[in-house]
Amino acid sequence: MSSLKDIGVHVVHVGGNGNARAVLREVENLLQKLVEKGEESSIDLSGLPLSAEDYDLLEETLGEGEVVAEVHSLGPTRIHETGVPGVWWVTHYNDEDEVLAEFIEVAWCPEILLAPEDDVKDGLEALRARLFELKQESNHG
Amino acid sequence: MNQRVVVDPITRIEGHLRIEAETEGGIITQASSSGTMVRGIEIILRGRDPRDAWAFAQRICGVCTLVHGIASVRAVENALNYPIPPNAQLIRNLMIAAQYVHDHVMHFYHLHALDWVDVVSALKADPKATSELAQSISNYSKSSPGYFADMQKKLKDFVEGGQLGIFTNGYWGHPAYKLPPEANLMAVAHYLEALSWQREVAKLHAIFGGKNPHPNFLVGGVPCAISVHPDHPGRGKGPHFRGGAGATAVDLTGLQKVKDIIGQMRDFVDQVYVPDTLAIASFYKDWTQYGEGVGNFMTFGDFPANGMDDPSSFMIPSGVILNRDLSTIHELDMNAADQIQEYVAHSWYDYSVGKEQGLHPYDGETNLNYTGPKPPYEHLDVDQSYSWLKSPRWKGKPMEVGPLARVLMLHARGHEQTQELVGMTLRTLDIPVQGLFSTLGRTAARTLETKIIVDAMSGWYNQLIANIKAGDLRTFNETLWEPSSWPQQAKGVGYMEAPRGALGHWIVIKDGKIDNYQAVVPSTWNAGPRDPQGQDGPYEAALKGQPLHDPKQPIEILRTIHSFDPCIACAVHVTDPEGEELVKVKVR
Amino acid sequence: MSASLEKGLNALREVMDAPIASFFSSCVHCGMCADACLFYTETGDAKYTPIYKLEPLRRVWQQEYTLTGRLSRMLGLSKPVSDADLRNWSELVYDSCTLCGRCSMVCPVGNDITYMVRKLREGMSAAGHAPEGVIGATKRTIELGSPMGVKLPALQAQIRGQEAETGLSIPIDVQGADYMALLSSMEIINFPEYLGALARIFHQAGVSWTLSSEAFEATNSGIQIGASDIAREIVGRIVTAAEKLQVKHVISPECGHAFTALRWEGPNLIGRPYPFKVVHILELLDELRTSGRLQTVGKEDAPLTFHDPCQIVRRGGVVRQPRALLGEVASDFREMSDPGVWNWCCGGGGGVSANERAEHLRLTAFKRKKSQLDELGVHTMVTACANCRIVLEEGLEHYNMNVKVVGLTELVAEHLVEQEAGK
Amino acid sequence: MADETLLEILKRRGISRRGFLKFCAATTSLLALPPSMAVAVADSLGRLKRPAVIWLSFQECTGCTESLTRAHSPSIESLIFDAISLDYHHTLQAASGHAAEEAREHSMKADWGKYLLIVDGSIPLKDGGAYSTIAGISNLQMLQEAAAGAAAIVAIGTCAAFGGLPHAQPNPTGAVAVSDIIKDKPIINVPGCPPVPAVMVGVLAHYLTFGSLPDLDDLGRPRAFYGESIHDRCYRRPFYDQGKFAKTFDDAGARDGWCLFELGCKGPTTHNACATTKWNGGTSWPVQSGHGCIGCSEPDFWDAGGFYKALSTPVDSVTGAAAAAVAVGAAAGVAIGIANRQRKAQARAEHQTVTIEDLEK
Amino acid sequence: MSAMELLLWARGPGLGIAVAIFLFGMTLRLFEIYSLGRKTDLAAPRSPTPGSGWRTVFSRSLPYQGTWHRSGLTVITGFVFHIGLFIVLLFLLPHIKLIHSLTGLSWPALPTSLVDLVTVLTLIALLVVLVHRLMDPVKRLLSGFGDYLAWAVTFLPLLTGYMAYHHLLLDYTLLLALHILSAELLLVVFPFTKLTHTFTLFIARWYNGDIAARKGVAS
Repeated sequence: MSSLKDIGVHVVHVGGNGNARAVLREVENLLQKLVEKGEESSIDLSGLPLSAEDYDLLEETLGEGEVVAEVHSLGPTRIHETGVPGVWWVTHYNDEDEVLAEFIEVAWCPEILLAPEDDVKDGLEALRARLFELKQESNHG
Repeated sequence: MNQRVVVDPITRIEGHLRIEAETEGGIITQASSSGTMVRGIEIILRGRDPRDAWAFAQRICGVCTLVHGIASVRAVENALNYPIPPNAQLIRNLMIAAQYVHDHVMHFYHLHALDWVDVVSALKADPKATSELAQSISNYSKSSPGYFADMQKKLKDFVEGGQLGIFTNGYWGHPAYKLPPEANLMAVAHYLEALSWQREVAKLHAIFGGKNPHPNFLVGGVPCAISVHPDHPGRGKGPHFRGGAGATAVDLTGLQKVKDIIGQMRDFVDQVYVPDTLAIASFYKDWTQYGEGVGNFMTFGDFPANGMDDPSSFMIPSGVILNRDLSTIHELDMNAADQIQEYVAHSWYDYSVGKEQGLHPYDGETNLNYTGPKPPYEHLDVDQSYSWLKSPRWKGKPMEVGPLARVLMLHARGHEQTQELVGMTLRTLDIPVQGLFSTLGRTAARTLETKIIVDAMSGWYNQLIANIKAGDLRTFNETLWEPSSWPQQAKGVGYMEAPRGALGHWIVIKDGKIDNYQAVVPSTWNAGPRDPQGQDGPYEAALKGQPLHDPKQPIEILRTIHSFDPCIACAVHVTDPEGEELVKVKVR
Repeated sequence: MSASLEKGLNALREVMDAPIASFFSSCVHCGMCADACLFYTETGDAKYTPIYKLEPLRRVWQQEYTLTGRLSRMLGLSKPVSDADLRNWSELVYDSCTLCGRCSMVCPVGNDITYMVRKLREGMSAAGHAPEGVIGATKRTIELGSPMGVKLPALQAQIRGQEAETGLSIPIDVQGADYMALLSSMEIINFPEYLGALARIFHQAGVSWTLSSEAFEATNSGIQIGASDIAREIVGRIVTAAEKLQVKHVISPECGHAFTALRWEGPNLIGRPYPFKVVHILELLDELRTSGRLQTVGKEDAPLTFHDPCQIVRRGGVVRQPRALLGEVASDFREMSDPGVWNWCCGGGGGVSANERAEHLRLTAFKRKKSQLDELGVHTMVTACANCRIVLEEGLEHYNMNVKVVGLTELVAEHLVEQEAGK
Repeated sequence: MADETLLEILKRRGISRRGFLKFCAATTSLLALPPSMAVAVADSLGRLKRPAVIWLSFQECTGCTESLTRAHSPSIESLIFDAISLDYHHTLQAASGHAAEEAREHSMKADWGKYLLIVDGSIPLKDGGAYSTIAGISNLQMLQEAAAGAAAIVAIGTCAAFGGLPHAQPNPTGAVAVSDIIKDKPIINVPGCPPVPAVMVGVLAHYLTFGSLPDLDDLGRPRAFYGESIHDRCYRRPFYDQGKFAKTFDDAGARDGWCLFELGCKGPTTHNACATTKWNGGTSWPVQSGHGCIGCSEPDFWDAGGFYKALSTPVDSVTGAAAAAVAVGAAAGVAIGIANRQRKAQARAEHQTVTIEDLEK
Repeated sequence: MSAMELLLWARGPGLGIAVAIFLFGMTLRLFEIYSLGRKTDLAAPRSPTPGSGWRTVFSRSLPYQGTWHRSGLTVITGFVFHIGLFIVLLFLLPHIKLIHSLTGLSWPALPTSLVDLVTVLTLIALLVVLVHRLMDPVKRLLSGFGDYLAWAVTFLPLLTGYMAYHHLLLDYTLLLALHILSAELLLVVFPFTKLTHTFTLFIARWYNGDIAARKGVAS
């Protein structure tokens, strides 16, 4: 209903509750830890009562970075680097595009982007098998 | 051969119900229905703030989670002459309607369907043929062979897992199951679809009532202030403000979500629920012969367009139909002392005026007096008191309430869409109009009224939006909120059409506190025990004359009982007239 | 219980009233009254805290006039006031309190502590715990007519002296005069020039006045000791004399507590309003000044200051007048710190000056006045109370201070126009 | 197949370890554990077996079951359900009567000592338990039998956890909580009327994930979900701090989302996760929809003095007591006043004129 | 007894008992005071008088300049804790709601964070007051059990209220219950200690002002 947008009723803006600042300070600490000790860490945003204004402030302050990625497994996971390199915004969705969990990850690279070692090993096996098949095919050919 | 059958517990209902039935030659000759759980909520309500009553009453049932809340606030409003703003009425209508749609669909798929659908048989279905079947009855998008193949694989994985969970010990393979494997597979798929669909549509209650089950209500309106903010549309960010960016849940995002949910409801009803009902019913036309009940039907009416004081504005009208006679509608007076009365001749209660006399709910009493056998027990003495339910009667007559009563009333009062839908159904299934007075007719009526109600929702929604656009944000009337503004004594009745039937709450308020509170719920009308005259309640009457193929697998009893959509705790015994127990179905 | 104790306690029961009950109900023990009391500020001894001086009275109130107090006394939880208690409190009630009223001004909850000390003295005196010196003065007043034992012949001698000095006749026992003047013994004995000053001023202003041979003494030791029965007798003498002479006004001399006794307590003591008005001499002088009947010439050039007598200023309401009069006769008037109603007492009011055992304490308390004067650095101090004047002079002498004390009335008289002309 | 672990189930369904990692991250978030616990969760979930679950319904309204079916985060929920075997559940199971009871008994026997027992509803003890029976068996007896073989018990909903509505004054049926009866088994209380679906799922997930009880508060509630009050996590809390309160349910304050304290919100004394997890897939929660918290996860919240009375206001009117007190005080005051006046009058009567002699004692 | 039960008792019977004892006591005290009566003053008042007792009722709220100098600590801490108590008691929303439900009167609340700050200042002031009472010879001489009791029952509601708001040490529900109970203790003790000054000081000031005003002095 496009007419919803035309509703001519004005209601005063609801204020944020200031949790964004606390999160930003925590991000600063974590980033310092990453720089100094190489320790990676993350903040679970769902445990905090963040208002829309808090989200605005978080996003405005952190800004947009250069990297955007999407992982497809059990529903999409969308990742973008914020304007602060090393600070990643990771949102897990389910198949119905509802947010499952949301994290700010402070890391060189978000963990979910790294290929798990076992998967890589499995992949290596699979690739070798494929190459073997190709070789067989070409031998037969 | 006479047999006494005990089925305990009856599952896939709300609560705990017990029925006693006698069979002769595979036919039920007498049945007794017993509620075996009581909490005494009416007793607990005494002396409390009437404004709090809705929350207590609402906990009578968590399935039809809204109805007692609505009936309760209406009772208080009726007693105090407390008008509510138009927006509140529209929001309540939307919430009640959403409850209907949600409840009826869940009842059909999750509580009732397993009486008709053989889950194990679905494993044998051909996904391609299932797809063809599905596409022949509906244009629902999820109908590809691949979709059904996936569903079948899921089911197969589950069964092969060795742990059947909730499907353990089902009556799979019983000859009463008549659907072909493809229809079974389609139904099982829709069983799962409905499970995730209902999650979505329950959100309508969450937006207006804060949560579901047990959304919040308010005497004098609705609690959800409308926070519409044109400059600040919701963005659906983060796990918290997914509902919108407004200050309350009823903001632009929330209202848009309501609209989407109404669409989702309508699509599912039109494309899945109605076609499935007709498709399944076409295999069970023999069930138009059983389960008729008492032949008297009653509605209280609901969905006001003009406030509860103007019954002529109700979408569902009120009235009483006696002996299947649709040509004469008897008017109903909720306040008349001689019309609605509750009897306790066979209930575990005492009346100060003696057990034989009926009491109008205003004068109603709740004095628990258990006289049944000490648990653990094998059976109840059905000649004495045998239930925690009372026996409500209208002018001394038992009444069936619920979807069938409503559809008949709408039909009798000349509601065009109803007449059209009933006609279409009878034609499609090729059954006579008498077929409505049956187990299958009751189940079909439920589907038809869901269609009627879901179609009406957009109207209320549009009106709500129009009001908001016109600047009317009122959702609550403050004038009579403070008990100091109330008369010293007041009484009122709050009634509604719950999905399961006519529901009334009678309240007597004295000095700002509840002096008496009586709820006469649909399942009491339908599942109540015999009255002092020995007249059966609707469940009892409906089971009479019905076949019972195998007393150990009483699927026929479940079909009829489930067609009423019971909302109590129940159990079933079948005894022979001599009281000799021939078959003990429940062995301990 | 001794008869005297019972008499004392009975007197306390008698004086108890709603103000006292409200005062004790309100006290929060904040101790701020201590800082207002020169006996505490100059000694630093906490027992001189004004509200503490009232303990016996408070206990009688609590034990006899409150439900909880009655109960706790019945249950033996509180002990009644004993003779020893009263004896112990005698020093606090008489020696270290001049009834100056300063504590009543600072109490944040508004307790009129002075009012209560005055009431407590009723019981103390009835129980026989008044100090000897004050008892003596009272005795002399009753028996001889004046606390210092001054009799009519002494007054007559002074009248003759002043008549010779001023060349004016001093009327005595003039029936129907407008004003009947009173004197205090101290004025008669130590400052007879006051009488001369009156004669000169009234002569110039044309005031019809007289003295009474039957009641010339204004001081009232009954008030100081706190015995209303005695105070009534003393006041009664003046009232009788004034009524006999049918005067319209009675002039209270500069003496402070005399003014309080006559002006504020008198009618309550005799139980009826007066048929005449009581005015303080300064009030009268100021009235003459404003009506132009008092003409002065020349001003004192030396810097001078004014010591506010408590009973005249803070407890008497004569605040504005002395300053107005000083403005006429002094060119360099300097206010002391805490002037007017906030003044510090000389240390000898309320019978303390007559109380020999309090002499040391009084002189210690005088350090307050000393520091005020040191701070100001003037060598002339005007005042308007004979008792203050004596106490101040003793104090100044004790501390070897070069400050001269002058009576305001005499100072005014010295600058009368007529006198200048006469010379 | 029953011994299959979750990781194996996932792999069989073609889900990568990345997916598993994501699942663990979401689970960690759901369990309200710090993100660093994800590794531990992954480790545990990787070894997870499917335990049997028996769900008993006593004096209840089925709201708890309904709530569970509303559990969102569906991929997690469906996996959890794939990961347990719900062998007995009145409202959902296909079989009735004898067949149903047989399923329960079979499951109990097969998994004796290992199954998880879930209970919703209170248990009436009065009159031999006649106020609620299933198959003629009292709830008490059925609970005791089922509890004997359970590894742990989850009391779902305030009725099972604390007695709930049936327990409310005057408690006509003598209803009690599970923990009032069962003393020798670990019990996790998951109160709420009904509990938040995500909390139910989260508690189950925790138990299934770690095979142990989560950290519980003194009321047996998992701290992860009940550790903080509604008030402390409420998005309207800043308005409380700013002193901005809705005065009625639809004034400007109510529309602006101001604090509902004045309208009786019990958020400050209620411990639950509504404010963070919200309801129905994060759609809303009571306070967001304008109604104050009624405190439904706290013991005896039904008797906590009325849903619309601000927490700081009296439960009962004190007007009567106040008027009586003033009257009695006045009467006592008049009495003591008369006594005082008499004492004073007597003192006056006994007055002996003080003479000079008296002064000298 | 659980914390919630304690809270309910405090909000229910406890409050009723406390309010009843308070009102009984205060009514009694006022009757006790006024029934003692006062003699009519026969001395002609100085005319015009500088105001009446009413003037003093208000003027005594501010100390004379000299008092500032001499009793500065007492004055400042006194002001801080009295104004603080006044603000906390009358301008915290939950308190306003309580007063509203008891009397029907209502007014706007102050921001909770401000009240919180005021509470801290008040607590500090009260602690200073206590230390001063223990150290200062005058106050120590004047102080008895009643003084320390009055201090404690004043301090406790503030402390428990502060702890409840900040969730210190104990569970909020329990703290809230303790807070209400401590306030009820205050009400119970009130009429029988010097706390009565809250009301009687108006009477006392009026009498003081009246006595002085008749003599022409603004006291």
